Amino acid sequence: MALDKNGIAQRIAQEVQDGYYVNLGIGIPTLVANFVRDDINVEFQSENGILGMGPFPFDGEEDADLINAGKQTITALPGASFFDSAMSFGMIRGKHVDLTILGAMEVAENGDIANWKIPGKMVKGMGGAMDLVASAENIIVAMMHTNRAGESKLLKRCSLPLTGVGCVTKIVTELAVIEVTDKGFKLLERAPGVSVEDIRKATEGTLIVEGDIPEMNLN
Amino acid sequence: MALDKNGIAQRIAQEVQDGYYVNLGIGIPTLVANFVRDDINVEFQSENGILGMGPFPFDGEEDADLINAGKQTITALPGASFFDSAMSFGMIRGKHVDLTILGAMEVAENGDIANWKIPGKMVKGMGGAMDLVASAENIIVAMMHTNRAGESKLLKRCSLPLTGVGCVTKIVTELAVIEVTDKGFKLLERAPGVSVEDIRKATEGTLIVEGDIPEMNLN
Amino acid sequence: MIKKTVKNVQEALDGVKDGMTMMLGGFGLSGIPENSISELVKLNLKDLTCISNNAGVDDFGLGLLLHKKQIKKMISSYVGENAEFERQMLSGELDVELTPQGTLAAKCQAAQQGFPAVYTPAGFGTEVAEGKETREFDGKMYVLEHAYKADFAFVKAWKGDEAGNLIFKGTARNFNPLMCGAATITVAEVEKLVKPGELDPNQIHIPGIFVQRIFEGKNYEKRIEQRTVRQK
Amino acid sequence: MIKKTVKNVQEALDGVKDGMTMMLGGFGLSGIPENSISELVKLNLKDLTCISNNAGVDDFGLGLLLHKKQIKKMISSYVGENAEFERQMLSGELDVELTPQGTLAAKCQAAQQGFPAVYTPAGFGTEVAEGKETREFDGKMYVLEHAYKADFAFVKAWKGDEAGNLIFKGTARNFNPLMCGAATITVAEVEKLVKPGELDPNQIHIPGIFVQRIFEGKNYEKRIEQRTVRQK
Repeated sequence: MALDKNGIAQRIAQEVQDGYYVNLGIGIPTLVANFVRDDINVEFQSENGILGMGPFPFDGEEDADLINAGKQTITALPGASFFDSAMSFGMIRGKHVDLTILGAMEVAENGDIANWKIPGKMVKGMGGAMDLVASAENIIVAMMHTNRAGESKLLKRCSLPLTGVGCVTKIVTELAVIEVTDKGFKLLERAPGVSVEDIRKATEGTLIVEGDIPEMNLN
Repeated sequence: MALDKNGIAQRIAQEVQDGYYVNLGIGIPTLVANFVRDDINVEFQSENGILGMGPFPFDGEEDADLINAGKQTITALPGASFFDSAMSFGMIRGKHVDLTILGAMEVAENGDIANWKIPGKMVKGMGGAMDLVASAENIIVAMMHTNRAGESKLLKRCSLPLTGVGCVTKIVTELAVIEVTDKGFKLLERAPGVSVEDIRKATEGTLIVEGDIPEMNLN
Repeated sequence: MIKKTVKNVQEALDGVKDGMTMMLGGFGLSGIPENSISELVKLNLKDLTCISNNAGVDDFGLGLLLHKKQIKKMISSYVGENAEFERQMLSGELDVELTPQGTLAAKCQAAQQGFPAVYTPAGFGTEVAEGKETREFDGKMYVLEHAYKADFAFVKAWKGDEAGNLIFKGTARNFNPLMCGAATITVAEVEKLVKPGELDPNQIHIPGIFVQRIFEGKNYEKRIEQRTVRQK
Repeated sequence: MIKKTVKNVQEALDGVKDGMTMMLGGFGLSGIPENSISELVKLNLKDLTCISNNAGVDDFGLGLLLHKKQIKKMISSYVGENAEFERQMLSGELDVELTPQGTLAAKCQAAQQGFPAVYTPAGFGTEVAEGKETREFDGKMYVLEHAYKADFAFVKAWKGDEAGNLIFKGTARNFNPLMCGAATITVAEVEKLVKPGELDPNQIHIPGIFVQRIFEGKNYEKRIEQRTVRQK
């Protein structure tokens, strides 16, 4: 059975290791924070200027001066710090952030990613995504395997304007965990009850399947 | 009569205008602060990280964490701020400092300055001087007209390794106030009792004398 | 101490003209110079180029200027919250230059600090790098991005003193400090204006040398864009 | 919260080796990492390259390392307070690279923030620019200066917390914040180490992400180089 958004977030949370500084994008990535093991120490960075981001505030305690990159009201944990946008992207560009998790419209088998523009239709802007993908060395994409029209988002080559080139290291979808390798999309894990064939059908790019592909362990 | 160091500082203080941020170098420039009119508002920047530098502390109130670029203990005035060295040179490079006053070993008639090195003999380093002279648009040199051997320090061309090229705008010595122009050293004022001929003799570079040269007014 | 106080927002905006380039601080609606924006709307300036990370929402922030079609060109990283913006952009009424957020920050700070340009990896291989110089350092590709130039910068701080020193609050800091001194004239509006000496010199985010005019703003709405809470 | 505390200076310096490149904060003797320097002396490391604005005085700060000839190469902007330094340099025992102070700051900060190089006007037309790339922007000439690389950075802060967040004091701040994160391992020694939450997140000069190890230093001498006073 394919995962829901929370399932994708839950699986990605397993990639978060003790001592990691993590930047979470808008959408599914934001949910990852809810599933990180509580026996490890992790700090979340939001590129608008906070390290040590905490959960949403209690009702009535929202502060217009304390938001995340998705413009949501948040809180700061003990040990947090605030800083300006130059310092924030200094952290990112300087490779001090260990893991970046973001959404995508398309990912290509060479690691290219497109997630900011549909020419003539949708132009919201890249925000901090281009900085993140150009600098980070550990980039996980959280997305659905196919778009609303049922077309694969894991492509031989991106059709939309790129956000970054050859940068994605891993993809987690409702169907699979996939590593981006020199030879293409390498299938690492299947969602519970999802077959390799299901994944192959939903993947336009080269899918590398070696040996038995285990099911994700979401416990 | 030629000026002493305090006299040079006193004359330079007349160049300081209301609303100026001023960077003072080590030596005679430091003395300038003592002579600035008290009916104008000026802030002194020291490139090690303070804006709004005040006088030396009272005996017993020295703080090792509060020094100027000459490593002297200082105080901070109300409205002062502390910052790191990148921000400090950001102010300088970004032309936010209105006036830079520094010493020199040699100045050339094209505005070149040398003040950091005597090959094989003395190598203390340039400190912040190269940044200051490369960025500032209003640079006054405070120095003696001749060196200890009696040789002119106002030259056709600098003989020592340069600190900066074509940057000095004005020179105040114990003998004269001189403007650096496209055509050479233009004599603006004489020290009290000093003749144009005295100044000419002490100046190796082209000295431009147009009309009557007034005496400095040090009252 | 060099005094930077002006009486009010009218005096603070003295000299603004049609066709000027303006930098405006803020991320989303957090930390935006509300008073200055209101005055720009009132003055009905036209043909502005605005450098700001976002473009407000339809009825607040820069959205107010967009609504009155005062903006000719917008330089931003993300404009997704503003339907009128999207309409004007897709119809070609509005010229838009989308810039990666970190690049936007770096270009403002470069202007503040006298760096002519910076090399950043952001946007390499994408349409953002088209027509720009690129270069390899240590096996990685970078794009050369030039410092911004602006006539006015409008920033909002939490506290400020008469010397122009600024302290920002929380994530309302964002682009505000980087725009100070990046324009010919920097106008800072603050929630609380205090006397010199009342701010700890060790805690000042932006020294007054980067600010030309400062005033205490009025009637801050500080609108929250996405109110997200949890239950007790 | 990611904990950065180490027990003591010995643990903080774990992994230092002969021949390494070290950044050391401080301006003159103000804000120097006294504990780390003492330990480097004790460990008797050799052939070090040290990046530091100054080289201490004969019997304090980096002068202690120079005295024991532990330094092979020194990268500084001003070394005038140190007679032994001048002797070693003029005799050729010590390799010296003199760098303008603002350039030194920019090269450290570039390393911290992932900029490969910066264009600065400092040193153009002087021997500092010899062999370096120069370039004109808007009619002014600039020198391309590459970011520094270092194995360890040793910095000294006033207060720090277990998350590695740092607050500096007065002009002891200087190069310290810029070196954090500019080396593979950044070691911060602080006068006062506190629990997370005790520092105001709005007043932190350097977020802990730039610091790998932090400890509370001991026996700070905080020597004053030029004691200048006025009488009451």
